[in-house]
Amino acid sequence: MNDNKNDYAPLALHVPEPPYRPGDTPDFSDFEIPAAGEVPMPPVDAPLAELSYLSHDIIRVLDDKGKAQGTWVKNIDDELLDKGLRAMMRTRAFDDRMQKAQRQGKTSFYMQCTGEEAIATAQRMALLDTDMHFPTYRQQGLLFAQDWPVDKMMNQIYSNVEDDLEGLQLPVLYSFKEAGYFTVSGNLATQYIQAVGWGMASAIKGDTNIAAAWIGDGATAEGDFHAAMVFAGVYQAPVILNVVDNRWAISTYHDIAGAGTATFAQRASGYGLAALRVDGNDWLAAYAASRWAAERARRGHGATFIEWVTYRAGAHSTSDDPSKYRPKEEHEAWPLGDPIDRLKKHLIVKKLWSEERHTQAEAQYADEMRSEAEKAEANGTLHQYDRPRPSSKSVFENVYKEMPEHLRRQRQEMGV
Amino acid sequence: MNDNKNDYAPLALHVPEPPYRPGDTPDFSDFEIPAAGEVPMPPVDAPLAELSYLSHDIIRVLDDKGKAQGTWVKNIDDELLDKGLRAMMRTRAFDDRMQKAQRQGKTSFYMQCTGEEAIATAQRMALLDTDMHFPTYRQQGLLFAQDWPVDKMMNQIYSNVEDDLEGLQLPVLYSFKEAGYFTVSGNLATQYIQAVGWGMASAIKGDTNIAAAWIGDGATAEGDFHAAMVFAGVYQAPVILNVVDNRWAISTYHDIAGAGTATFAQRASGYGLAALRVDGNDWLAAYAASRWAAERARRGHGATFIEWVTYRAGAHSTSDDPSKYRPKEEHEAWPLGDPIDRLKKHLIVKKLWSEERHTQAEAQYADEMRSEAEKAEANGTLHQYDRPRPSSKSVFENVYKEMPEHLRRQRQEMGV
Amino acid sequence: MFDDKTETKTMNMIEAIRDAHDVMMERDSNVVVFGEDVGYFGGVFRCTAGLQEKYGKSRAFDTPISENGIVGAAVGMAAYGLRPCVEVQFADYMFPAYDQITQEAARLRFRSKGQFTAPMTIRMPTGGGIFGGMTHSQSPEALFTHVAGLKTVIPCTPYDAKGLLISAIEDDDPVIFLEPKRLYNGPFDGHHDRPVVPWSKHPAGEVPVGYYNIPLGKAATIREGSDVTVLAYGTMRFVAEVAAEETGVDAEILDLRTLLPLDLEAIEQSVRKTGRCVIIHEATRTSGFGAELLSIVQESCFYHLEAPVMRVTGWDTPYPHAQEWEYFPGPKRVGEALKKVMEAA
Amino acid sequence: MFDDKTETKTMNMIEAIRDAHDVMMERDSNVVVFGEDVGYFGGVFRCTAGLQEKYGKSRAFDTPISENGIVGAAVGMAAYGLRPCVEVQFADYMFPAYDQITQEAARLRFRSKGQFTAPMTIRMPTGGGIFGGMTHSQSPEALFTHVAGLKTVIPCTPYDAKGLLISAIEDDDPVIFLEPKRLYNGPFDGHHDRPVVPWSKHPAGEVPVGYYNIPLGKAATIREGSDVTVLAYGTMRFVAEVAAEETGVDAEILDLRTLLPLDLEAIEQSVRKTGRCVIIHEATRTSGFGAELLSIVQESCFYHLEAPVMRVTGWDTPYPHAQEWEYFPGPKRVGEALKKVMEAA
Ligand SMILES: Cc1ncc(C[n+]2csc(CCOP(=O)(O)OP(=O)(O)O)c2C)c(N)n1
Ligand SMILES: Cc1ncc(C[n+]2csc(CCOP(=O)(O)OP(=O)(O)O)c2C)c(N)n1
Ligand SMILES: [Mg+2]
Ligand SMILES: [Mg+2]
Repeated sequence: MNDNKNDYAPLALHVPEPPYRPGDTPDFSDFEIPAAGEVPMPPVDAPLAELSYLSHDIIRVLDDKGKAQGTWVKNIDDELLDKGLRAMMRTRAFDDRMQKAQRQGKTSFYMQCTGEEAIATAQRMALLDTDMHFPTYRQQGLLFAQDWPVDKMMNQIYSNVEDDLEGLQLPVLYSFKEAGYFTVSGNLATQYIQAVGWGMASAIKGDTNIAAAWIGDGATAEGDFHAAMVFAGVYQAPVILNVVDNRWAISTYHDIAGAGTATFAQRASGYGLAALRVDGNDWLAAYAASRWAAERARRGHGATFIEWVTYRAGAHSTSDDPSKYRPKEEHEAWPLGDPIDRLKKHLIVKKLWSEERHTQAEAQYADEMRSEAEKAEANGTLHQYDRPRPSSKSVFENVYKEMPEHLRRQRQEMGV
Repeated sequence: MNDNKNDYAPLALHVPEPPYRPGDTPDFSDFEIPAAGEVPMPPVDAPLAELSYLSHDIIRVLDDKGKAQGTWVKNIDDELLDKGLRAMMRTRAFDDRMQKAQRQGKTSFYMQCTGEEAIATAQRMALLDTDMHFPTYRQQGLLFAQDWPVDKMMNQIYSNVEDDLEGLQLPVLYSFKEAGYFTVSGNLATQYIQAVGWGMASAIKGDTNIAAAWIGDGATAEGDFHAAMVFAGVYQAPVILNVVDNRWAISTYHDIAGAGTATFAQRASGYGLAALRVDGNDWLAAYAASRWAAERARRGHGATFIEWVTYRAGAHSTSDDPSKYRPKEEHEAWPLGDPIDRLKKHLIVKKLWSEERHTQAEAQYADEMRSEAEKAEANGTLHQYDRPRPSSKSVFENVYKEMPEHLRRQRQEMGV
Repeated sequence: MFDDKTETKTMNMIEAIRDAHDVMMERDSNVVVFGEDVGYFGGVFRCTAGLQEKYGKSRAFDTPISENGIVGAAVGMAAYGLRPCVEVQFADYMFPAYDQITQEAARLRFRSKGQFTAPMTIRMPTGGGIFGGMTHSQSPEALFTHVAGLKTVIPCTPYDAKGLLISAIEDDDPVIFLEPKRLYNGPFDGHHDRPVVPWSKHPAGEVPVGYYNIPLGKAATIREGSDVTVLAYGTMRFVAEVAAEETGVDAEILDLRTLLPLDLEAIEQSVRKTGRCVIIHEATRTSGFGAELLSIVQESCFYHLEAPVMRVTGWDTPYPHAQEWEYFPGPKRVGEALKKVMEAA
Repeated sequence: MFDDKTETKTMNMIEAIRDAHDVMMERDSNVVVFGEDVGYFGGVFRCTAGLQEKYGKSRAFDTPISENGIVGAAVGMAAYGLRPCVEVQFADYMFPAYDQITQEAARLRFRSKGQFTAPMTIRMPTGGGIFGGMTHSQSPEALFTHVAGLKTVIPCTPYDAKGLLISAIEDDDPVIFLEPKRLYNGPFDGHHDRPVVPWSKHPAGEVPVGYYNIPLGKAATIREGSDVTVLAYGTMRFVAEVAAEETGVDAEILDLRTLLPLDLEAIEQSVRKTGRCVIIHEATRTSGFGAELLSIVQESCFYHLEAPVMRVTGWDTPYPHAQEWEYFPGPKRVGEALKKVMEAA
């Protein structure tokens, strides 16, 4: 303790800043991107020690010319590719329509997943119907990957009389058990550990179902994320732990969640998990990585963490205006491109698709969503008080399996 | 999705087990321990990328013969060594005495730190008086390293009229602000993030004070640990983040906290923190690593995480019987030895100490603690209802700075 | 409660709780048990001792020290179809799990319109009387009763503990199961200076072997009386009994057993009969569960009340260590309230 | 409230809150402000807009999405000597921080006998009325009032918000500062089908420039009356006003402003005068803060009561989305209660 305090300069708080703010010209030229195919695929039973390269390199399959490269994807059948592209396109068309509907005052709130369509659609197609996804509000792609009825989603968004959830829940916080789509929580991160519990249950029962947990970069700072990582590592739970790093959490840059000094995948390695970084705008990479992780889990080798490198192209939600905190051009400058464009190019290269068919399909899905929206709106929209609305009674139902006396009395007090 | 579910064998839950349970013969021969001096010391301003070897190797200084090896320790003056040994011996003598006092019914509860004395005593001596420690219940060594008055500790343990905390707090949950000893919480992990906040405050104010956070292996699973790691990494807070991995959390082996597949230091690397693993039973290593971390923080290079490799030699607390869940011989078999024995040997090798002086010192400290305990007991012990006791009034004080009306009324109701 | 032919065994509350686990794990392979130190060692209070050995590591196991992890994982398991019964080591340590309990488990059924449910039990030792200081003594029941979707149960005898825990595990909604730790080894009436009484000396220490249940939502009338209704639960039930005895006030004592859903009928009936009411609990007073009880009594029995309803509770301070008996609402304070409420108009 | 010479400015509640921050950051360099989206962007409700630009990144900054981290770090900073004023984005998201708030901040002074203290303010938007559904509408005040060591404040006008927030920041104990988000842009009386009224149309939208404070622990009498006392806070204060007007009941309306410590005197005085009392809040009924208010009124004014005290509250269910107005205790329900309490014996 012979230090002399006066030797030291005053400390200062380090507060990370994003590289670009409104007014700046974004430039991602120093962003390191491995060439497509450069990062090899290990066997699913490889020991953890042999997987560490996967936590900093980025797994990529589609190159700039639209060709699939490397060991991650071998024989993907054409039908799947077509399905993938259509799922992404329909997701985007749906988002566009619902965004408009919110602007028109037909509901309270909406959240798009623009730019992130590859991740959820590909993962859903790589998993089985008996698996369970624990999505955030930005994984609607899971539903389009299985052609889930659009009207069910729209009725929920409009909180109308046909909404399965009877208007009780905020728009986009869907619950579709049959679709393997867990009831979405408005509280960030809580479902990450629940997904691990679900996977543990499958192992306890000796089943072969796996769970997929979803979270954003920002929400990884929550305690439930940590709990999930610890439990998944300790019990080698059959789960896929997805982090969608779209670089923004509302107005907050991902460096405030710690992305500035280590990758999320590196963090995951410290929990004894297999951890991949994947180009989230590359549908083939997304599919291949999800397949690998699913196979690894289902074969009893434990949990895989996947960091999806992507960018939130749109606003956080209809309540948000990103031009207030990031350059409008940032998305354009972002080097991993658009997931739909990239898969489209691949399909064109493979002669399975064309610009014309694409334009046609865009129009078709826009039409579909318009007419679906009209049908759903015929069931009512949120603020229409002169139309039949979801029942008031339902507020008292499902609080418990059986309604206790005090709720019965309150329902009476409400007069329904 | 063309997988056939029947291809897969039923999953099973993996529940880690400690290598040895009561009845087994513990054998740590495959426990890898680098030779003393083998792991080199980097400069405090080395980039993180150059520190990764420190998160799996174990920093050790004292070799089997009692010699100091390697680059971590150069000129430690003899006086410090002597002080370190005496601090450890007094810590142990105190623990012995208080353990007995609890057995004699003089208080409700006690917790020893046997086998872990090097860590806290060395770190306290490596830091400045103006720094703040956020200890758990097992860092009493911090107080002995600064010759903190023993009667203050004993009076707290006895909850008697001289207790600074007026009997309000559980034994060993001391609060000694003057000693840089933060009020200990009974809730695990909560203080880890508080320490980071304290360090951030120092940086915000442009001071040069640093904080030391303390936690056990088991408690690292709590959400507050994660929050602390994220905040420390993001804001490069001037803190030392200590994890005392004594291999047990009550009856639970550290593999249940995730120690089985990655080290805690590796986990810390994933948060963008400098992370060391240190032989916690090697006083010189403990001192050197703490100095390095303190210097790094105070020079503005951010937080350092230290994983202390050690073993909880005693019971978890006076409420615990470890023979129920681990072999009695496990501590003996544990390869890193006893911290007091090891520093003693070093001092003897350096001709600064002898077996005789050691025996003498042991007797002296046992005497000291006996007579201090007698003096403290003269102030009363917990269950003596026929003696003056801490005031009942104090229950209503310090709930708020000023007593609000409802508490004033309640105090009246109590009749004091 | 059970007829003469029922085979019984003398148990303390710990044994009764362990037995409830055993019965349910035997009957239903979906019942799984976990928590800190719960597996190999069988829990710091030994309430799960022997279960891992009997049912294997995948049905009874140790967890990381992460209360939010324990509850969060249980929610996921319950959604899968299991019936987790988890332990939080002390009620004081449930706070990190409070989000998972109140925002997740409690609302899973509601927000999914019954698609996903959380049939799970969260056990936790509660209350003071053991010199546990502020971090091993709290009574957080009101923090659960404020939350729609939870049921909150608090037994005070081995017999009730087993029957209620079985019901809790069988219940299809999340149940908070509070175990008054001072009662684990024997009934305790607050006379800390008298010899400890074991459960073997109390009739409710005779516990039926095998399966039985006590329905949630039903209070027990511990003592009939005509002067005043005492609403109590947990340790306070025994304090109420001894206070009635010592003061000679002819109190009707209700042990509520389930705080939510509450046995409104039993409360209303009794207060309408006696016209007076004393409510006792160990938790801090302000916004304690006593406030709700008082409100219910006032709302539904106003015209029957002959005196103000009184609350005897812990003080609005953290739970102190050395001053445990000044904090704990013992027979003296309860007795005074009984007398005072009888004196009133 | 302030004399004619005081310079004022028209502000909505957001601006008033921002201004309180500004005044305090200017006066005291120990005041620091942080939370999710609080720094560069200035908060999702804009309550901290411009502060980072004015006071720099080390005094107003963004944090990771970790409510326990935000509050835990604030506790450490407060112990160091700073006065953190932190934002939890919605009261619904305070649950992960509930441990740090109730077990740490609230008890730091007590458990260290005043060696360490936690002078900090935790702001959070509360309440419904904005179609936020169950995760953006909750009113958790009772979860704070049950905890010894916390103060709980809830303003309902720009004028009060600024004065109370300044007092909260200056207070040496941890203060929970609940901001009824439906009132940010204007007073709201529950008539959702009528045009929105801005604060510029309300006298309390005139806010003094610079420093002033409103002491914690003092209720405001919004309307004097002789028939019945209405205890309200937050949005409900405006509902009470319109309900009194519409029913013609001569209600005395108290805006409690601080829930803990409570203005016992004001409550007791008013109820003793009127002999009747209606309590209203948006939170779920069971174990809501209304239960405590009812209990206090009953305990201290029993012999003055001419009718049962009534509670009008949110239902004991999660807060629904589409059924917002069936849940929200609007003027109709409050008016009915006023009439009913007047009809009673
Ligand atoms: C516990 C909790 N805290 C705060 C919020 C408010 N909130 C909603 S979304 C969001 C940002 C999340 O960002 P990220 O995790 O990166 O996901 P993304 O929106 O980018 O998909 C915040 C702070 C919340 N919903 N829950
Ligand atoms: C939040 C919380 N959960 C549980 C406990 C009960 N508890 C006290 S000490 C302990 C074990 C801690 O083990 P570890 O962190 O390894 O520290 P060690 O005792 O080994 O020093 C537990 C579970 C607690 N005090 N706080
Ligand atoms: Mg994001
Ligand atoms: Mg340990």
